[in-house]
Amino acid sequence: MAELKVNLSGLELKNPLIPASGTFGYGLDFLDFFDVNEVGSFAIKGTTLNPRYGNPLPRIAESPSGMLNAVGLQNPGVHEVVEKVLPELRKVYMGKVLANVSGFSVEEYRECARLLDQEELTGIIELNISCPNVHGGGMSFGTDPASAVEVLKAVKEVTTKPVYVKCTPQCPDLPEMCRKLEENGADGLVLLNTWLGTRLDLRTGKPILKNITGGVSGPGIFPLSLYRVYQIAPLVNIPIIGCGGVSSASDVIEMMSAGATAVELGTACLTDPLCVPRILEDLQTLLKDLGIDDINAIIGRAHK
Amino acid sequence: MAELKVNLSGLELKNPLIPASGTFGYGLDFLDFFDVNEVGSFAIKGTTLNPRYGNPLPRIAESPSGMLNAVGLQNPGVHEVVEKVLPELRKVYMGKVLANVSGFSVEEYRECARLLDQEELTGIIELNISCPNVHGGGMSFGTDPASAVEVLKAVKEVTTKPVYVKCTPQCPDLPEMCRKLEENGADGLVLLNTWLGTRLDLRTGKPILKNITGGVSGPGIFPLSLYRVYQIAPLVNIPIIGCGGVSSASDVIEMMSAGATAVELGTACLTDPLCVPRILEDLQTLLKDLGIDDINAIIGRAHK
Amino acid sequence: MLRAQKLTIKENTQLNENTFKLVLQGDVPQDLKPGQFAEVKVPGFSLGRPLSLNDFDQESVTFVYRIAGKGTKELTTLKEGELDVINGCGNGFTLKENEHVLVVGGGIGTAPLLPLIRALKENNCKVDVIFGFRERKETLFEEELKALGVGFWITYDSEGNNVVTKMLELGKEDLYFYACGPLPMMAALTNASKASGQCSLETRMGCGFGACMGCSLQLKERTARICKEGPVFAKEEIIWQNLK
Amino acid sequence: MLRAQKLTIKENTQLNENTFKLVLQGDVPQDLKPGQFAEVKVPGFSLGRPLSLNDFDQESVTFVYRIAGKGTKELTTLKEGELDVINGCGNGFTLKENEHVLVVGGGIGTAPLLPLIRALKENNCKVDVIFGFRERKETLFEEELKALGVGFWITYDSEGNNVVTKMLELGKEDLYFYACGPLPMMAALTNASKASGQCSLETRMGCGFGACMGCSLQLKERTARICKEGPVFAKEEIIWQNLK
Repeated sequence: MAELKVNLSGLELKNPLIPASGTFGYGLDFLDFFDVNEVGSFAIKGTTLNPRYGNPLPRIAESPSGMLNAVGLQNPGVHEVVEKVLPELRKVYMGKVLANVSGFSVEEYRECARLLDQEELTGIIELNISCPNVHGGGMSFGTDPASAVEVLKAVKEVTTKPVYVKCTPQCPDLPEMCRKLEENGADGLVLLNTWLGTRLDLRTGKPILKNITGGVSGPGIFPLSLYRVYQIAPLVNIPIIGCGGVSSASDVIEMMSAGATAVELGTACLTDPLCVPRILEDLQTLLKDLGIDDINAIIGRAHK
Repeated sequence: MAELKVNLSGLELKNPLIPASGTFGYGLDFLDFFDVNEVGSFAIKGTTLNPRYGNPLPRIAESPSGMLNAVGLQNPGVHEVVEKVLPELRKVYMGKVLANVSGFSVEEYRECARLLDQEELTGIIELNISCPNVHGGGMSFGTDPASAVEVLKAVKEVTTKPVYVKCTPQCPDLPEMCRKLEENGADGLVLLNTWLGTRLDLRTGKPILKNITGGVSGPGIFPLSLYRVYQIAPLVNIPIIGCGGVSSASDVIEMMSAGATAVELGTACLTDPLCVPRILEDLQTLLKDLGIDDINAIIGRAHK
Repeated sequence: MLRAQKLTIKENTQLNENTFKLVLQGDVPQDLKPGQFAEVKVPGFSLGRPLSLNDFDQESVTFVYRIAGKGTKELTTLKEGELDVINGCGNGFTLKENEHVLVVGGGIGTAPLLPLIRALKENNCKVDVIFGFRERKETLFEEELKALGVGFWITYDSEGNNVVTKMLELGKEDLYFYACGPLPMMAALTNASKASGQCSLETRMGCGFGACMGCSLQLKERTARICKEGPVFAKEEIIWQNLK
Repeated sequence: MLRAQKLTIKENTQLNENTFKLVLQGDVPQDLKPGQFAEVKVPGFSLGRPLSLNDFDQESVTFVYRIAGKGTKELTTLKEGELDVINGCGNGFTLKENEHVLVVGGGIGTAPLLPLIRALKENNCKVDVIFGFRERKETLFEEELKALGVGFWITYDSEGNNVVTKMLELGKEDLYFYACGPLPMMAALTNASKASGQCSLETRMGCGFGACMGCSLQLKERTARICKEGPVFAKEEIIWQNLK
């Protein structure tokens, strides 16, 4: 059995598989399928200060090797998450989570992060400045480095745990964004959130999603997100979590070879709720075949 | 039978299907498969002033519902195209082509466009400022509006036929780019060329493509390109040719509903050399089912 | 209980122009209920197709589905082999006992009502059924209804009739109802009925088991995932506008 | 001639650990030649898999292929039904007549050499064959070679032997040669041989019929598409460095 442990800013993960925010709820919906303690960690649903319903229906469309979502950060608000949801989770889950924090103002991000930072379950704060499905918040912080840095600094002031920033591919200058985030104290990067897209209804010709656009995810965009990890990894000295279409053990190997220390699994969790145990098994077979004893040996191989 | 004729700046196409540049050669490689006169038009291989071999092998990788290419504008140079290739084509093809012009300097674009403009076969000059696989030319003109406008103006000075600009999704501000191109005389837009991506070899961890990166195309990125057509169509008054993952009759309907007057078929031509006759047949069935007599009725439906 | 499993195609046959019957065999959950559905993965398509249970026993599940797009069209071509299925999705209907109830279905929405009718009869209910279709050639389950020995009426849009007018004509608007069908039909029925009832809703879904929040619906006093807390909701909870 | 067609799987059986034999039946081109290949589409994968012809007759084509990745692995699971194929790709070998020639193959590269050997024998050539494999359990076509009645030698890397050393040991470096196998093997062979010869090359391909220029190779005095003007080239033309 190859060693799968990886380390994210001091947080040891038993393996590099992290179900992505918004595809694993608060972990509880997967209990019917497998022991969620098998994951390396997981990112909780994007949490805001106040409860949010999100966008009107329909919120989902399909595409070849992918899907679109426009959920729009539905969540019960950080107070209910802290008071009700996380205590439930602690009964069944022994690991740490990435506490995904979203907001519509610097103040909201700060307060939400402050509250989640105090939770024992929180291993890493995942700063979501990349949700493409809300207006006036989310991604608008993620396309402008100055705004992103402002949010990051505010959050770093009130938190003690590592802060990872989840970036958006809609950022016009991602290398510049990532450099600025590192300079201003980001402990890690999550590359990337979903890609803006749409689908139209054949009969009406109008967008299927009530929100008009949605975030595209899934294997179809894997080579795009892989390239971004490959591009950014040599530019920064902080860990990267690769995200975007990872759905197989070989995808994990590619993402980590490109420079990721761990990977997030998004669409894969929705289309195959057993993807974590499946990929873990395949990963052992594949690593054996490649003659690799410790998965850490492949991190950033592409650049060596 | 629904009416499929569409009009691009005065050029009448018998149908909206246009094999994309680089996926149909100079038309001659498809003669074994079907009568190439069935296409609405087609875009010839990106042609430069001088012959180019392009990038070293390997140039091709695969991805879920897509592929990557890093051919790098291999072509025999405009003189051979004009003197030898197009005369061959004229023996078998009665329609007009989109003459795809590439270059590494404004002067090269201008001279290449000037020569192709004089060809009877040329219906439209397709200005390729979006090839992601060459260095110092191609896409570097397509990411900066000022450079793009400079090339466009130079080409417009020496040409008489409509000039369509093929844009790149790597452009940081595509709406601004498209507005500027329209203001400066572009007769139409082709949205979009391929999306930058990579794949790594599992065994070595290194990029599969010798060029490191390639352009991602195919159905997997269809919702991304569709969104860009949907986004840009209301901003401009010039025709748009939609391009990016179109591989079925329903994709054609979606692209045209989003605002495209015609579509380019890229990867589809490579993975199914009979895609044009197949889609034409399916399009008639689908239009009948939708109760549409004239395909022009669906152009831009999403915005009405 | 929810289960992600592989099931074997036992039957996939055409019932009428656009409607097929799919029977899958295997180690199915033993606690399935009328109104539940399964996410059936069609090879080559990213998302599962949510298909409601038309029948089930200890070793198989049956779906009657309509060609709604490319995915279900592709599904009709699969005649053997295994399919990935997430089985036991959703809550199912809440069953009345010893009551006189009305079951109303429209089009392919009639499919999940067959096991419901059986279960209601087992609960000693008197069951009246009104099914509506666009035209005669789309009729489903007429023989099954006869065999069940329930009172039933079938309406056809093409003949200027529908399930709501039929309910009123028959004076059955005071009966507790169960409904599944097109949203406008269920909205009109909810309006026209003077009684309470349950409606089985649908929308585009992501996962089918509650993880993605893609089908979360604002009800009058709560939000609920159609795939998890639904697809069946009390008529009083539903804000029809939110489903459009 | 090139043809995009559907062919029916007649056989898809395992020959050894990683190697399978696929027979497809249908209206195949009647002018196929040794050294040509087909692009075989595997459902769920974007690009065809270029598989060289191991055999062909008026109504079928046979491929012997190795599991090289996910696509070919998936292909091994398909035991019936139709596959989309672009048939008749590439140029094939140029056949000598009435000569003494050497045929050298390595690994799965031996597959296209079987029909070549048959054709050379029909052309009244004396054919010597050297095939190399990594180890004994990977041996292919030993029975076929016996049946063909040609002189043949088989080498194994695991036994410290290879096709080039064998050629030199046998003193056959003056014979005109045909080669197909791993690039390093063919490069070494080309170097070691004092005669002329033909090599069948490979690289990652896009379309397989010349449209995408994805496999265009710089030769000494021209560029050529491996899928169209190739995959067979004269040894004198090849710059091995360009294939790495």
